[in-house]
Amino acid sequence: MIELQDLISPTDYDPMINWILLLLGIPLLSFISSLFIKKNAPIWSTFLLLVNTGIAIFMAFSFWYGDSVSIKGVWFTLGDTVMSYSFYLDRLALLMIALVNLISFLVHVFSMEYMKSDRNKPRYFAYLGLFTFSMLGIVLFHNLLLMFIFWELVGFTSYLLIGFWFEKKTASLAANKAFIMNRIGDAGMLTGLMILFAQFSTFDLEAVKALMIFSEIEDGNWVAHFTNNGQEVMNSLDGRWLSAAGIALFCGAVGKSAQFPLQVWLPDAMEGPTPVSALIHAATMVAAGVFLLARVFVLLDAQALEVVAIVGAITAFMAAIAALSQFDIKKVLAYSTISQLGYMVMAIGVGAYSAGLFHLVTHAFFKAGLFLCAGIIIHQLHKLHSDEIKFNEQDIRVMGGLRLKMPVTFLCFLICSLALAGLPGFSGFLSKDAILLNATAWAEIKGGGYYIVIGLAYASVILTAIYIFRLVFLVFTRGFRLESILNKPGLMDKVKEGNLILLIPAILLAVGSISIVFGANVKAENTWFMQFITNPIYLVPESYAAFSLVDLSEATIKSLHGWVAIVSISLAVGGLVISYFLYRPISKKALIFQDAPEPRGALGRISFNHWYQDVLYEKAIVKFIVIKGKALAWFDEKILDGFVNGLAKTQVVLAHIVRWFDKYIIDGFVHLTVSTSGRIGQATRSIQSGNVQTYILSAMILLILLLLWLMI
Amino acid sequence: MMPVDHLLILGAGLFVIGFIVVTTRKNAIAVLIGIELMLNAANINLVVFSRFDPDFLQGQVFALFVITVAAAETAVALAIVLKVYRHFKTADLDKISELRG
Amino acid sequence: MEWGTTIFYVFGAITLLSALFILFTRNILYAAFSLILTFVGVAGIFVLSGAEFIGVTQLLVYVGGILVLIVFGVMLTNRVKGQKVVSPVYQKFVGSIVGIGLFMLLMKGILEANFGAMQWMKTNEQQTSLKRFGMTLMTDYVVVFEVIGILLLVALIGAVYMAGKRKGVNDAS
Amino acid sequence: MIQGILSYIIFLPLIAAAVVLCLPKRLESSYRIVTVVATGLTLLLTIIAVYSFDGGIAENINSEENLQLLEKSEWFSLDLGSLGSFSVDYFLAVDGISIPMLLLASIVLFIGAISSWNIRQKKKGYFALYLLLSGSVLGCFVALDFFLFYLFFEFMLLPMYFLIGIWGGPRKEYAAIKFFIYTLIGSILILIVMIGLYNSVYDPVRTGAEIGVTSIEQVQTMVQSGEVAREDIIKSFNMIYMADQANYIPGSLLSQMSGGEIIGKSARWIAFLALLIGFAIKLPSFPFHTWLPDAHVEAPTPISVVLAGILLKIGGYGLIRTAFSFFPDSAFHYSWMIGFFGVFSILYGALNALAQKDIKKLIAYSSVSHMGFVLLGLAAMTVEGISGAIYQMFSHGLITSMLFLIAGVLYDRTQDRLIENYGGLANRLPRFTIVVGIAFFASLGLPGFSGFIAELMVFLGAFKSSAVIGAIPQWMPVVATIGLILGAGYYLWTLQRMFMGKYWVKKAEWTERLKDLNSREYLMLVPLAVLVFWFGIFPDTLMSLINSSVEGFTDLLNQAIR
Repeated sequence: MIELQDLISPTDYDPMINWILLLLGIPLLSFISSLFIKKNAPIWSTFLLLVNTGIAIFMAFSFWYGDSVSIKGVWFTLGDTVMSYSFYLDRLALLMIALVNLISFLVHVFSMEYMKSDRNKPRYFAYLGLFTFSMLGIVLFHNLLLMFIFWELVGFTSYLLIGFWFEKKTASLAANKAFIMNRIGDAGMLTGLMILFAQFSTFDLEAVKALMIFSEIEDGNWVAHFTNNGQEVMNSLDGRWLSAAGIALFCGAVGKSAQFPLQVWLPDAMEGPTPVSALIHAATMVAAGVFLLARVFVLLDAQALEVVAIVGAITAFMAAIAALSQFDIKKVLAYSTISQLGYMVMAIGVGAYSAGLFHLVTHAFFKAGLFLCAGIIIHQLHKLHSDEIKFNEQDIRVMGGLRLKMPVTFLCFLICSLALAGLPGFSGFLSKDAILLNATAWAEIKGGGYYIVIGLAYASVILTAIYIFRLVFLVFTRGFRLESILNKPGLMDKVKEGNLILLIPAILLAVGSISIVFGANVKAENTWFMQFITNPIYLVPESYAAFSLVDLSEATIKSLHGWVAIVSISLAVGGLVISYFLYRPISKKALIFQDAPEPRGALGRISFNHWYQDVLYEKAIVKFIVIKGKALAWFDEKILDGFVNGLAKTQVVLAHIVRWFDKYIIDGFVHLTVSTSGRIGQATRSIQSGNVQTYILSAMILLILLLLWLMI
Repeated sequence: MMPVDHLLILGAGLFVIGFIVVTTRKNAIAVLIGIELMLNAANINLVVFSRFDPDFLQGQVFALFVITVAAAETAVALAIVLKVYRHFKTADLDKISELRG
Repeated sequence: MEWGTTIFYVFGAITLLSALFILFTRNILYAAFSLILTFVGVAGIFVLSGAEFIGVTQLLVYVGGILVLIVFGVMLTNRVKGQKVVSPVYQKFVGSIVGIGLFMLLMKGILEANFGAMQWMKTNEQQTSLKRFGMTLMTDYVVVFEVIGILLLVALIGAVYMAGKRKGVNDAS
Repeated sequence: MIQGILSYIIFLPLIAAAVVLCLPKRLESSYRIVTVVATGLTLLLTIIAVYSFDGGIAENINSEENLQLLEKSEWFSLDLGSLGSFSVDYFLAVDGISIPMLLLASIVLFIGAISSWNIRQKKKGYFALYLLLSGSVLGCFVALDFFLFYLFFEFMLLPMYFLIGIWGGPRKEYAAIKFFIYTLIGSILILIVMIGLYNSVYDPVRTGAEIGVTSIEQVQTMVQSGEVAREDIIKSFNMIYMADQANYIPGSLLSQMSGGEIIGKSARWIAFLALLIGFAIKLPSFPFHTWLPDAHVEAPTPISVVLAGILLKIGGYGLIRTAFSFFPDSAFHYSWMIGFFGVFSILYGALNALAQKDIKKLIAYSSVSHMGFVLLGLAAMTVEGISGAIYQMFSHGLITSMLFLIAGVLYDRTQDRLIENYGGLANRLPRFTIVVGIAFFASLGLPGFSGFIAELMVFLGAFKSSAVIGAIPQWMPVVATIGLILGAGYYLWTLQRMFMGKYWVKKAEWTERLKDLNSREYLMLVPLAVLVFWFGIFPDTLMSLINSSVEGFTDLLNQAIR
């Protein structure tokens, strides 16, 4: 029997708490101070982030080899239940704080230049600080409730940043959409929290995991067995709630990591400033879903994991298709992000815990790099704007040939693209290979229909290569199409390479996308990452775990290893080749590209409109809810309130009827009585003398008579 | 010590006298005098029984309040009488018969 | 018969006789003066019953206050000079009958109740102290005491307001 | 610690009302100062009371020993001969359930007083009625004698009726009468139950004194076994006694062991339903909510604030204090229905809010939605659920006050409340927008604000309920989470339509009048925002007061059910 209080009792003072508070406090300080100091907000908050990054990296290096640290305390008490908070620093957390801080810092630097001319700079940097704070909160806290709180805060800051240019209607709508989609996921996650709390009476993840070991499946019921303050507790729920808990927690990840069916918010979120897209919608916030899945990984049972894997694969494939035909450079990258997140989620689903996290890290670098490069292009093209020259600087139809004018950007973009496509020598290859390997092994064991899931994943590999090189070819090769669109030759000469403040972050991120950073090795499992962050032990009650990731036999993996690598490399190269033939400078498609108003053909339109998912939601769900709301408001006003008013009116009518009755029937009778009694009264009016004394006298007579009657 | 009964009879007598005065006099002030008598009669009863309640003395306290209220009542009543006199030019109650049916 | 009891009866007699005088006289002024005697008698009975404070209050308030008011009232409402201030009498017969009936009834009640025979009459009778009365008044009944004070004040102000002559009011005089 | 502090809290506003009435018209401008000072002092006293309140005491809610700041004295009693005596106590005390409500009421009344600053017509009447309302509202939360409680409860109606009916908007008469009649119907139901309870409950202490037994337990066993003569049983309005099933006279109508029947149903069920409906009207819950939008729309801003901030809470408080305490078995019997109406109110209110064009109506319907959480939490009958319900009432009181003040700020400037008539206000009123953002996000339950903690607790309690006590099924809280999504929907949509985009208002002359917040408005809104933050981040401030009482309360419920 395990004692709950032992698991959640506050720990003794640990000097580590200071580091943690510093880590959380500095971004918060950046948020608050940026709102007040205004003028020097950018440099000040960038400096703060630099300090924070330094701390994070220092911590990562100095505590890497130590044991995981866990610090617990009491937040508040609810009845006799203690709501604890806990920090937990393991290697994953250390890695994540370093990653979040580093990318956040680079984005701060980039933003200093990018947002230079915006008058709301302080607000922008404040939001970035708040975001960093919330993101670090998710990483550092090891308590589902507090993670949920920071989870929602991250969603909130994302709302603020997407809607940063709130004067643009599209931006504010996109912000709303992002928040509500996230909220849907969060509602699911809250359900997961409810289930776990009902079973374990705590949110502390370590405690939940420990208690999960001691829970059992008995007669289809999921029974949690432990002692609380010495009292034996047996919480029992229907066994299906165990899967439900896992799926509900996954719902949170679906919202935040933009998985099917809630992924529609992410492309719209590109309305926010580009550095924000790099930080939040590529590297960190959207990865939080994967991080959460990793944290609760051991609590998911087989069914839940299956759902996770399938959703991940579907998302990866759908988004990869959608990315094929976008015209907006950021949208391509957004769909690409969704697709890659799908990979990570699928990885978790198939049990490739460390491979999924590995992809999270590599993706953070190359995708942030891609976004920053796109940001440089947008920023530099924006400078062409003048009174007579107006165009959409994010539209790839106006670009082309930029390789000549922006060589450094091109190089960075290319490296990141190669990493994204998963070609050997770049980080993306390592992690993607690891995921595919695990997924294939998983399908081998499960067999049957599960090969379709793997099929989707492999299809996405080739699609990824196609869409990203489409972008490379269309943006950087051939001539500058804007010249011919606006009929202004020589415009190309005005395009300049971005300055160093813009370039350095992009370069650093590109460097981070080369596989040598993770180890001079072509095998993923030999990288330091996979060495240090290993798969955890499975905890869910035995009978519900039809299989677990430790069951993935070494032999299967070994035998598959070579094949998977060959297939994925050849798919990626194949994609590159296809893309080359379609979009190389002299290809037909590339030549007429600038005139394409919208992709032709059913497939093209499905891709362009992202499977019409948005339209479906708009037409079916949002409309339905609004109409329902209107109908209910009508019901409320006319029927319910009408009923009440009708009741009142009926009463008034009734009162009138009664009045009539009263006046003519009863009053008639009364009048008769009155006239009769009036006559009698006339006769007796002498008694009514108007003299008070007479009244007293008669009253007294009556009293005496009464007394006499009573006495006798 | 006078027996309780006798005191009560005294009170009853006083009360009845007051009552007769109230009912038979035409002059408003005479009526007032009658009322005072009745109040005094009540007070006698209160004080008498208060003898047997030494701890709380409720009777005495109540008598005190009756006296006070009587004072207030007289003041107001006389004011009314004056007003009535000015209005009807008489203080005779049988001539003031606004309430006659 | 002890002295105390004797004095008791004397006061009782004074009270009753003066009250009867009020009953039979028609002159209001005489009645008012006779009322003084009645009040004094009652005050005496109070004092002898152990309610000294009430007795004194009775003298102060009734004799000193109310009677003066009544006399003034008589003077203000009967301005005929050189004439006796007489109150006409009516309903003599009925009034007397009812009064006497009431008296008989009360007598019957008092005598039948036979207070003297009751147990608590004998055991509980004690002398009360003024101090105790004061304490009671100022602790248990203090709120009522205050309220009655306010009532008195209000009544006085009201009386002055009502009796006072105002311009524009349709007064005959 | 001041002796009789609760009496001071109640009577201070009443005395101030008398003062306002006595001040001559010449000093008209001093009325509002008197009001603000009086409510401010009340707040100060309440804070002292809260400070001296020991959250750790009340383990058992149905015992007087665990009440604090107790003031009890006999108020009046009438001997009704063979009907027994009718005695009412002046009985004030607080426990962990009423102290948050008291605090909330004081805060909101103070803010409301500040908000009344620029009332222009019939000032004397307004401020006198406002203070009268304050006194009775505060009294409602501390009175523990049912008769006294009912007195205060009814007493609120009158000032409220006039405050809406005289100082309200264009359809004020309609709204005021609707409010009045609705509440009156509820009151009548409560009154009937009150009489029934009075006839069924005895006072063990006084009965013990009558028969010469000092131990309460002994008296209770004696009464239960019928050893005590009918004439010796002294009945009581004491709510604490009513909450103990041993204090029900055997054979009386509402006794748990041997209760009577009305039209074939247990009288206790009927009585519970009557109380439930009575307080559900006040809460309000679907389908008794239709007075709320009208009353809110027509009432002047401070009155909307008080109405939504405090008066609705009396519904929830009344349910806890009376219906659930007195009839726990019936509550359990009807818990499914209560929970269903809770969930339904959550969704119904949210969907209705989505369709509103008037911002005040939107807030009113959001109140319906949020008060659904109170019902859901109560129906759960678990510690988490009931704590959540109380927390929700507290937090909703603060947040909704903020929301109505915000609506008032706009209305003050333009005399218009339609959402569609504004656009892009963030450009012109940036500070105001920040405040609106805080209020909206607090109301939609963003973590870090008090609303989140409350809703979380309700959800946890409601989900746990079926396993722990078996009151409501698990799907209810799961379905209720949709309310969170819809909440985000209507608030964000409103935010987007009114504050985002290009600056645009319907009439050009509004632009001039649309100034950012002035210092008086800051004085009202900033403290509220700070409190909402505070209680979202440090729930223990409030929970330490609530915890042990709620535990006692749930123990009571559990005992009665088993």
